[in-house]
Amino acid sequence: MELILAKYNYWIYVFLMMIGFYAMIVKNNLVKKIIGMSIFQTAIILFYVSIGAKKGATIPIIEHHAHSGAIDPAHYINPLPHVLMLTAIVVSVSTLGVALALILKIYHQYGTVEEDEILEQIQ
Amino acid sequence: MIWQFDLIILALVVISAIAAITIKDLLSAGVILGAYSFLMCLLWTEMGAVDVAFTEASVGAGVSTVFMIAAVYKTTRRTKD
Amino acid sequence: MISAAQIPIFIVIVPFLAAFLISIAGLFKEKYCQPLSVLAMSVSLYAAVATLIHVINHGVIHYHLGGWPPPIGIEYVIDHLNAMVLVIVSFVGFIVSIYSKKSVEQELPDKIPQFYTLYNLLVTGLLGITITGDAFNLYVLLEITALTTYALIAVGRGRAALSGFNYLIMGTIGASFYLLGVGHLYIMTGSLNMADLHQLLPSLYGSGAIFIAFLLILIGVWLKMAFFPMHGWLPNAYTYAPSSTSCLVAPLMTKVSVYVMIRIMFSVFSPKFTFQEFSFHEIVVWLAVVAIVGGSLFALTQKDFKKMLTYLIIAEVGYMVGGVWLANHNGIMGAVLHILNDSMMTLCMFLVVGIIVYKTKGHHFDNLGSLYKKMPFTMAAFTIGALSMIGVPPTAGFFSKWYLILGAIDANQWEFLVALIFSSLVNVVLFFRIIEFAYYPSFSNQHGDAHGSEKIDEAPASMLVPLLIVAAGLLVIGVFTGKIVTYIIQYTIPNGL
Amino acid sequence: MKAIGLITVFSLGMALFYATIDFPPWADPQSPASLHVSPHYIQETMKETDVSNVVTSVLADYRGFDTMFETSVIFTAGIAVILILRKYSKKEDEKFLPEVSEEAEPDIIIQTVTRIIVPFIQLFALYVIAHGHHSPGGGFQGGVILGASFILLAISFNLKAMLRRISERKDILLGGIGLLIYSGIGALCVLLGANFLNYKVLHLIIPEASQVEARSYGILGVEIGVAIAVMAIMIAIYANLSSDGKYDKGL
Repeated sequence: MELILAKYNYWIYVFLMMIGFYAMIVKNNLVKKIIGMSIFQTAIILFYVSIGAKKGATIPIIEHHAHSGAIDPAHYINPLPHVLMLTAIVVSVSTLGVALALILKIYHQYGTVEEDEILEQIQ
Repeated sequence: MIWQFDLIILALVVISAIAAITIKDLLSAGVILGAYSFLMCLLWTEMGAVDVAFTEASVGAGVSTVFMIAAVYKTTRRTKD
Repeated sequence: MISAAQIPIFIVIVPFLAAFLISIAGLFKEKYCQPLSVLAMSVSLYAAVATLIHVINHGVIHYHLGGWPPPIGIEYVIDHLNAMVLVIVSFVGFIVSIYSKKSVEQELPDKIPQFYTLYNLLVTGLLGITITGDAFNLYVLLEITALTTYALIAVGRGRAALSGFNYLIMGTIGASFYLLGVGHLYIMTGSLNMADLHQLLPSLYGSGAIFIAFLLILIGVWLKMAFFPMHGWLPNAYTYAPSSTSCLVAPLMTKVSVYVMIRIMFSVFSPKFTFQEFSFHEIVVWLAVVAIVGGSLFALTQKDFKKMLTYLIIAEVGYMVGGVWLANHNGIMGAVLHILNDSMMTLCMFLVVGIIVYKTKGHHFDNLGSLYKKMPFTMAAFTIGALSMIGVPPTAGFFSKWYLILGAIDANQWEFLVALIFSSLVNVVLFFRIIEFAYYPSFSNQHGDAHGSEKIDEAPASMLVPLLIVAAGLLVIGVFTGKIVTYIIQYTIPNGL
Repeated sequence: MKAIGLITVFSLGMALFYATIDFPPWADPQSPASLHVSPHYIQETMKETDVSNVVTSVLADYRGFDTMFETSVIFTAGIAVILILRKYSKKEDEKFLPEVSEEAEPDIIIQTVTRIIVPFIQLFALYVIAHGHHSPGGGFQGGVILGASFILLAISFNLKAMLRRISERKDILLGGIGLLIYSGIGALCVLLGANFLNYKVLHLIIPEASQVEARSYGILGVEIGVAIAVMAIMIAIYANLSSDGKYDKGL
């Protein structure tokens, strides 16, 4: 029980990642692969944000009355994973944009976004 | 942090992820992906990652969904899986 | 005003700034794009060579971005290994930026500014991956190189868009695995700086999470370099890409990934962890053997010159990965030397393909007919490259293969030795077959107007001169291998091996 | 194929699950990640950069180099989409046309509401950019919201209406300028004799600013650069995706 309470957040990320990864490698439709990719990347972001979480702490914005005097790090959530994940979100939207552009190009070339139908046309 | 709230959002996140990859209509899948992103954003706000949540709300739930729908409009909604 | 300590930053920043200037310049005058690109690459090459000389004379350079000391900020760490890779990357970038002018004008006439913008960003990304000392910074740069490569490949002809898409899926999986591995390291140690991780990790060896982290990062990097079970995306992607793209991507992408693998194995983790705690190195060598043999056999079955070369790239990746995982001095020296030699050989080969495509509009074996008569200089360079790929002594390819063979003997991994010799024999068959095709007129126009087409019809100077420089470079590297090993390569062997 | 895929997925899941056993408990204040590097950021941000939002100060200053490349990832994506999709000549027709092509009637309610709401969205975006030092937000979020306001215009009127306000050339120019602002501030620091992106030397050229305030101004400068670039690229990607790179009427 202790273990479940301490770790269930991590397990959810593992499960979401499996869903996304499954869609990326098994699905036949190219748009579905992209959706899987988004889920996969979001799951990784969830993992990082979970690293930063801290019990009994508040959001990482220093309060005004705390300017003078020492600041207790245990009082604020770890900001570093948040910074890293801003980058990851931006990367995921960029990848999504390029992937959709490729899908448009593939559709104009073959008239379908199903991978097996495209491969049939090539042969 | 309220654990009941946490559990409900986690369950909804998993449900919307599964729905997004199983539904047989790409337009709906895109919209559900937007909902998934927005639920994620709630989850992160709840974990105290306000900046990440803000970015996800504007980028993941907003602009990405628009891109996805624009692309589906320009191709096809049909899918076999 | 700018002190010598600032030189390392120019290697990365000059192509980076040039990318935006090119995109703006492209709105007004398209003809400035290519010269700007050449200019940026030459500055970058100059800075890289200056850095290499500094490293040889004075040892490792640390450069703190933003003035913050690590692990708080991001730092650049330049030692012998990455100083050498920096020179290789900027040299290839410089050569291809000159070479690409005619080829881009022919293949992408209305997208020249966009091509050169992405070209500069791609070189920036590769240089940044090489120079950085921060595990997360490496991920961001990995994504820049990945996104530029997808786009540059997908604008090719035929199946290019689909191959680009497959590459996108595989590349994203690879990068995500890398990010996930770094996340595991971060949750266990709290640091992202490579040197800091190297200090913190030994107390955690034996933990399952660290083991999984290592595995995830390795698989991510292997996906990026198309190591054996994960090589499926590479041949089509490189074959259908525009020639200038493949000239830049084929020599660099896999080699930089091999560099990243070496960096992760020895600078983030340690040789002790990699070869004793992990204890999979014999399996990895076997995978490399399969990669070499399989790549060579698939190359034999191809009827397309460019596609044949892409399968040889897979075999060459097997050389380098196998060499590193042999876990002894000669193996690692051979692998590092092969990063240098193979990038030059692959560059030479793809430059030749680019010229053939420019002149004959195709890269099938049928397009090779009587090329020795039509383009004597190109084919002379091709012959040097082919001899080097086979591993004939005065050329560069021989020496790295020699070290790899010594390493295989030291490690008692005879299967790797057999694979190396087998692959050399296959290369002999492959390249002599091509020389034969190129010596005689092709079958299709043997009876027709064969006589009219046998005049000398050489490629333009902007394509030929870079090719001849590279071919000469292969010989020069071969002659000066001893010097390169004493001044650079022997310092790249990790402590504690 | 499906079986291999499932096996891969499950082995990945098992490996990751195995790794979680060694993790510190969720939200543990004593985990290594909370003790090693991050306390420095929390304790020193006010003293060293005068920015109370720690995420902003780490994003734009301590790890500002990451952020510069992150912005260029977006720029790369924008140029990549243009390279892949943009068609400059009218002659190349597609073999396959989109399946949904019926044209919707312009709706007066939507258009009026859009007219009213767009200025407020843009005002809010500017607030998000400028107030990133003290509250959640910053260049990225603000830039995306600015871009979204233009995309809203394009959706509720048509692409032409948006292009009248911000043309293709202007858009690409803005994208380049945004990133040049960022990397230019970094290069300026080198010219003033410090390391790249070390904003504290900017006090030499900003009147009446201490070194700490110079860092704060430097952060504001790069956030503005990021916002301009992100806005321009979001518009460019949308315009290309929604019109197949033809820049005609759009969706």
